[in-house]
Amino acid sequence: MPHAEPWLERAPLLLRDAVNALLPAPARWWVDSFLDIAVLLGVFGLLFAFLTLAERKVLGRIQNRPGPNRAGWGGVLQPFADGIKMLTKEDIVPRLADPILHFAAPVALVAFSLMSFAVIPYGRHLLALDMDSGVLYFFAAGASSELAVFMAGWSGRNKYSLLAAMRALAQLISYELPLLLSFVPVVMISGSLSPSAIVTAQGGWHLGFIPRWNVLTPWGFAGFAIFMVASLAESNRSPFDLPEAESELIAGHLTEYSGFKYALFFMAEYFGMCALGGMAVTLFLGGWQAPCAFLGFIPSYAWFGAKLLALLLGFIWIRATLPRLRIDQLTRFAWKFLVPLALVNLVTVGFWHLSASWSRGFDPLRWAIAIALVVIPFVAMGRRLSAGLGPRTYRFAAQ
Amino acid sequence: MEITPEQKDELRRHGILLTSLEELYNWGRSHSVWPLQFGLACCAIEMIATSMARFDIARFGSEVFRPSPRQADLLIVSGTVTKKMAPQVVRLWNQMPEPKYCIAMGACAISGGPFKQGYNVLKGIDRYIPVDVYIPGCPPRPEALLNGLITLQAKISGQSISGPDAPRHLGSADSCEYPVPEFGGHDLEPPKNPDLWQPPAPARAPKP
Amino acid sequence: MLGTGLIKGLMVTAKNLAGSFHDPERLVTTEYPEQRTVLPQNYRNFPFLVTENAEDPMGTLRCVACQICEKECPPQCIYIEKSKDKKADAAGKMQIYPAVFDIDISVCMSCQICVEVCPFDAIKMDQVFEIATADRFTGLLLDRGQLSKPNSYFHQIHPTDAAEVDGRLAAERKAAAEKAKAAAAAAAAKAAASTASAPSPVKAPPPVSAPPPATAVPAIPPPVSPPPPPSPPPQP
Amino acid sequence: MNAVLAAIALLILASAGIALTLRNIVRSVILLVVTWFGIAAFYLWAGAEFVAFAQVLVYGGAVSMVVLFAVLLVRHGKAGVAETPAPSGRIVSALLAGGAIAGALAGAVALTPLAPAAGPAPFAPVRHIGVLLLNTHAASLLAAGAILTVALLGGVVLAAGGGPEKEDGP
Amino acid sequence: MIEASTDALLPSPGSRVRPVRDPFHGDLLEVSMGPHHPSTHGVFRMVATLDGETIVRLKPVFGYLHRNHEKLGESTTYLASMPYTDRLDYLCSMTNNWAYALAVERLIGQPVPERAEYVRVILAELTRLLNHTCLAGFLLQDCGASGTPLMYAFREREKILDLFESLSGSRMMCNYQRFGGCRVDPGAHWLAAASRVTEGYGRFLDEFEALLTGNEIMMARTQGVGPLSAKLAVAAGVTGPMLRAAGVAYDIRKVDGYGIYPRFNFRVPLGEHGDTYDRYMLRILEMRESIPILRQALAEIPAGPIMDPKARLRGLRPKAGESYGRIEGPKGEIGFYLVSDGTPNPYRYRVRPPSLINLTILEDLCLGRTIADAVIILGSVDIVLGEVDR
Amino acid sequence: MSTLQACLLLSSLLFSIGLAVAIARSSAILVLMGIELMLNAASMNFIAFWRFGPNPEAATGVLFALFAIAVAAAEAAVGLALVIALYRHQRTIRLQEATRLKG
Amino acid sequence: MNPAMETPEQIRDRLLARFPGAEISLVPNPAPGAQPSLCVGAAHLREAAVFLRDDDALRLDYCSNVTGIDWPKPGHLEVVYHLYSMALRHGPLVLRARTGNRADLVSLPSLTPVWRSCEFQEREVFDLYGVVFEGHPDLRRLLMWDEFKDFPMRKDYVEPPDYEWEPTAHDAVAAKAALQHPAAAAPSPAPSPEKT
Repeated sequence: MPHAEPWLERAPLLLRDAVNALLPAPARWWVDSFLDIAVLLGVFGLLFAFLTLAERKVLGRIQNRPGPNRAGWGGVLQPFADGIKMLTKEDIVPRLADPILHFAAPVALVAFSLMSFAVIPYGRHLLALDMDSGVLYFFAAGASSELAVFMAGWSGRNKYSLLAAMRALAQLISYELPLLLSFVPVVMISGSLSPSAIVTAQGGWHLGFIPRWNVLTPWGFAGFAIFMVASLAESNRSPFDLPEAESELIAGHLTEYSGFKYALFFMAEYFGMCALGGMAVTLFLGGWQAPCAFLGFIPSYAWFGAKLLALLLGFIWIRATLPRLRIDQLTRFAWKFLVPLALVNLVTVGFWHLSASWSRGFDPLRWAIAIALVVIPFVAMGRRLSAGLGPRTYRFAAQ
Repeated sequence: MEITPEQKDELRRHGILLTSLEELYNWGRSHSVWPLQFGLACCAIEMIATSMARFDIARFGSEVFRPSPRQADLLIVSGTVTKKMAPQVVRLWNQMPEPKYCIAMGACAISGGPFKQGYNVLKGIDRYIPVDVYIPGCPPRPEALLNGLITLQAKISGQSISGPDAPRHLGSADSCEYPVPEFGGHDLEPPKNPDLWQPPAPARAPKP
Repeated sequence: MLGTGLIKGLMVTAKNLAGSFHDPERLVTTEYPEQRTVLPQNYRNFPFLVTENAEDPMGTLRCVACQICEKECPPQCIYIEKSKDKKADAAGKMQIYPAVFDIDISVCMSCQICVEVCPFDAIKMDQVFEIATADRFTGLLLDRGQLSKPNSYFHQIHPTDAAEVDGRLAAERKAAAEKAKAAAAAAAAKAAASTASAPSPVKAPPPVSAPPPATAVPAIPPPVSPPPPPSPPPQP
Repeated sequence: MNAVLAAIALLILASAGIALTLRNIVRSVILLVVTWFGIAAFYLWAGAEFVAFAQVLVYGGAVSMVVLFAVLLVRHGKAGVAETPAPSGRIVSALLAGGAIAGALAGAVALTPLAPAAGPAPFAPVRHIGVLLLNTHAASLLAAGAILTVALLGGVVLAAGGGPEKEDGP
Repeated sequence: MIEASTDALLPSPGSRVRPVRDPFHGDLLEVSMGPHHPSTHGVFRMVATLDGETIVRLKPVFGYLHRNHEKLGESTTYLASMPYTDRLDYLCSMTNNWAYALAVERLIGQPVPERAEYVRVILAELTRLLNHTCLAGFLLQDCGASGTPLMYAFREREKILDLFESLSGSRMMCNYQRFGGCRVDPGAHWLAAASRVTEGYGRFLDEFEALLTGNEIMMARTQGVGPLSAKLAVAAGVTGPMLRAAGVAYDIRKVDGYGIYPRFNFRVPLGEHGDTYDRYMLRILEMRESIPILRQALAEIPAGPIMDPKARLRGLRPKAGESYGRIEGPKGEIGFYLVSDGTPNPYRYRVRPPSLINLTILEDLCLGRTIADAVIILGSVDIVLGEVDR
Repeated sequence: MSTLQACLLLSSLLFSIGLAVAIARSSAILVLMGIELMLNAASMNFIAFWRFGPNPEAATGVLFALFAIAVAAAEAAVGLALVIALYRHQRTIRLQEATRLKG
Repeated sequence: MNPAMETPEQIRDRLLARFPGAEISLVPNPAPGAQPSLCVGAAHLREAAVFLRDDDALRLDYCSNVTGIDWPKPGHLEVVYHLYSMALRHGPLVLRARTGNRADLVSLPSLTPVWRSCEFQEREVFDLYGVVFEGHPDLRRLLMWDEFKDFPMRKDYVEPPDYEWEPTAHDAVAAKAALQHPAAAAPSPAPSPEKT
């Protein structure tokens, strides 16, 4: 199994160490951490900038138009134009608003969403913080972000914002549970809460060519699907963008935000999306592992990046297509569909774990049972969820 | 601190910094004009058409139609402003953060247009808020709106940070809020904002 | 099964995304300032006044200031004042002409009713639309000088209409000329009857496209009519 | 090490103390969330990673949301946002009681001779905790699970049933 | 005194709409949606009283686009009102023109040549396609589908607008029909282009339906939302696709048979539940029915004059009298009521606005639903403010 | 003062603040929050004793803290449900006014 | 095409038979092809409307159009209803009602309880003409703002003077504008040639 050249694999680290070597020893720990943070911020800041552009361009292409193409070469400078404008825009704090919370909300949101970047393994050797319970840390950081959304909605003293705050709370309470339940199978199989261990556990290939990624097992696929749906809801993306539902609540919790604070929210949304995408890659898509053995010469962080970008493209694609749910449908979907499905998935993974010794000769049976355990509840519950809905036939007047 | 144009030329000659800062600022503003998602009448449909695939205002970076005035840069007054609606339009304008621009799109927004004889029609939105670009037509073609946007971009790019041709928002601080007219028994009160709009005298007297 | 509808929809958008790179049906954008939509012949946006002759736009307006369009204009955006004197039109006939002809295009709704009611084919619909301006008071009130455009321009934007109009006008003029000729001939015959030896006094009608002499441009009476403003017409 | 503890202590006590005095309930609750984060920081400082993250998840993610939801649901008149102040007698008695307890506890802590066993951080990886939970303390875990389930069911019954309005979702 | 009027058909007792108070006071939240709101389709305002997100009262407020159309119509000539009718329902200027032309033609007894009747049918059906397409796009936009359906709808709309533009000279404000015919003759080229658009429309509808009609979210959002009973629909004077979605077979093209509609074979689709999904699907089905009408009209259109030679443009002075002309517009019955006193201007010029009257039942449909439902119910009513407020 | 004592001091102060909140505030929600704070102070003690106490290997303190968090969450859920139910029936969340047990 | 509806004369006769003493008259309509309309007195308007709606031969269940007309000459306001039947697919029958005068006797019974579709249209007539509909559940101004005092569709309505600047002012408009600019009212012998 070919590996990328060690120096290529470690290239970012080597660069950091080279910088570090110039400095006196006592400063090194600080500079180390500082550089990690700076690089993360830089990379994801740029990713955010170009992600907004990519979203606008892809959305445009899906809608038969080219999208921004005038600022800079083919539009690449569009995010910077937006940035300059946002930075220089007047910052309005409504007279009735709660000024402290109004200010604290975007700051807290960005801080929380940045915190989650610390524990994602970006490459074989690239991990800012190797934590024993890193996954837990990740979700702890993510859970706090809805608090910021609430603060934003409440502080504006705007009725639409208030409704958005209520929606944000209801949405969070509903989707936190499936999100947490969806990754428990991964923890059960890999026996660790450490992201790097989870990635390592997904190394290798079945039959020499099918990667041992979690998503390629029945329970993993179900878990991945639940995780993606729940993370769409967690990052307030369409079709779960109810807190800022444009056609209903103007701009929801953002209604009273202008200028740079609004840009911070925007940034946090994309950071949250990137973080959840990165965690999905780590938990289900084999992290930085290459999909095929012969492609191993490409450095691991490139694989991570490619998978992340693919997921983000998926987010954009879904946003361009789907309409939005209603708040009661959203909570019902979470409680009556996703949570039971995630619980059933726990049973599936238990079975998978116990039947690990069947692999001699009974492998197809094991797969069949696991698939049935996933598909049958899905179909049954899906039918219950969509009871009474369906295409209709129409009659025509006699004359 | 006031800088005269001569001083500014001097500065320009000496330091590139101010010029390039100014250029950067203007470039950023002019390439990221986000309109308010606000339609009034017929012209609004052409405004929507402008943002659609055929004309694609996104190419100018302006497809981000924000529903909340707090995040918008450009108020496109697209259609007839009735007297019942005028206070809302002024309120929306007041809610937008500086720097902000206003395009009066179509005959009705400029002057009341074909409906100017109506008792409930405001004869031009510039009676209450300052208008940067007027686009005549009823309704203007989507290309005409794009042309108006280009005109606006050119106007922004020509502004300098200081001096007499500085944009409105860098000037006096009190120019941001405009008084909102109130509903009276027969008309809006006041029927115009005299600080903002002083029409020229009528072109000609009635024939005896 | 739950989700099939979603997937079907996602397939449609994916098809459009992929198609936008190779299928012109799926990337329909006209990139406006560089590419332009070909305007159909019938397209109308704001009226203009037809002059017969490009060299002397003011001298050969077809308009005779009959004020029908002013009366019929639904939003009342046309203002005309008749001249006090007469001058020769393109056909050489002495006509009243508009001393003032203003159109407020900040009011005009391009409904084309002025064109339909004009008995002289003097006002036609233009096709300009790039007239965004920052100044309402000076930029959007077009006067006689800004409104008048030569017949060749009319031919350029509405070839079919212009040809028809020219044909009709030529026929009318021919008829008028023949009538005049006949009248002249009758007069001549009468004259000849009285003085048989006199030579034929029939004068040829002035050529259609001949510009009237420069002196024919009347001095505009100062109190009612302003001189053409220095600003150029807002033609792109 | 102790500077960090002091900072954490300051954060916890200050936010809790200010939350005590604010009349605006929403602000109070948000400050209490800050207190909970401070407590999580304390756990982290003490080396109990797992407990710290559990604290953030449960308090920052769930309890605070439920509390704020409740605040918004019951905002009635001024009760929701600005609370009517309690009679001063109660405030005095509350401060007296709090102060007395604080004094008594502090005295007890100060006077009790405690072995200063500040060795290296004890080893408690997640796996270890999991094993303990499922072996030694399996019964307690079950009991806790049962309590949680019953509490949630009870909560749903209490909140959804009997009232004049129906709720969206559970 | 009033017998046989069931209470269900009556409006809820109204009171003055309260001025907006502190939103944090009281149990009920009063939200004023509009006149500037992304999904009120213009400057429409709904004052909704919410309990949580549930609507307990909803009063529409009109007049933000009241541009005195009727007063202007009474102060100008009959001809000069024609371009103003374009601006009534500014998505459907051709049908507005037709309804007005019909009313004036009835007032003066003006015949219309055969070819013009065919052209009118072609244009009316194209307008129906255009309007329903836009409506479907806007409705899905209101459901939260970030722009894509609307973009596709407008992509097709542009094709029809191109037809209108090359025929009448303007994309939206066609001002094309005259009393006694139409203004310009569409040449063979135009008819061929119209055929091409017609033939392509079926494909577009298939794509559009694949995009969202069968979508589970879309169905969950619209099915069972805002059902309208046939009884209430008739009592409230609801017309157009909304009425037929409630199951009442009443299509003025069939009932009045104005123009040359009796010559065409087309079916009138009927809904069963009267809910938002039915209203959406009815429009899709009507578009599918419009295509054969167009095909037939484009194939059968005879040669001949486009204007009645005796028709007058200027100086129309109808004798004293009155007439009411109505047609089946895309939004419902659009009618013009004219009273003449023998002068060049109409004495009374009245537009019967289908959008306004269809809004009568808005509160009934929205009560007890959430604010998100109200948005799509409003979207499915299909209003254009130019015509609601006039 | 040893670290352990400092930690215990901190938790006892927090406990008394929680107590004061529970007594002084009249809003039922804040009273609940005060109780939560007291519970938190207790779990801080568990952690402090586990970390700096004489017998760290057992990790019992950690487990106790975890259980305490779980129980506190349950308590919050039930308590807030009670508050909402109370509000539904009596339109108040002021504990002084909630004097009837029957709705 | 009204396949089987009785003529207005027949309807009038039946109405008179049903409500003896009601003031019901036929208003002729000289326009080609248009039928006369029924003018019903205010006292019996609502009973007549219910009769028209519920009578088995008429079943005029659909009130399409409601509008007002101002007649300063005879001195009354008129409300016109266009009635159709969706059940029997015939119509229209034009129903009119007149107020006593234009100043104080301006009330008529509301037909909203009979046809719900009158709700907004009667509000509009109230707003623009000032006809007060008694029994209307929610009689407020529909199009103008609540503080508005005039009835703008009446023939004698005077518009507020807000023509300050009209570049193509015609005499009527210029006279209005002159009110705003007294300086321009008395034209100087040589007015400024500037148009702007």
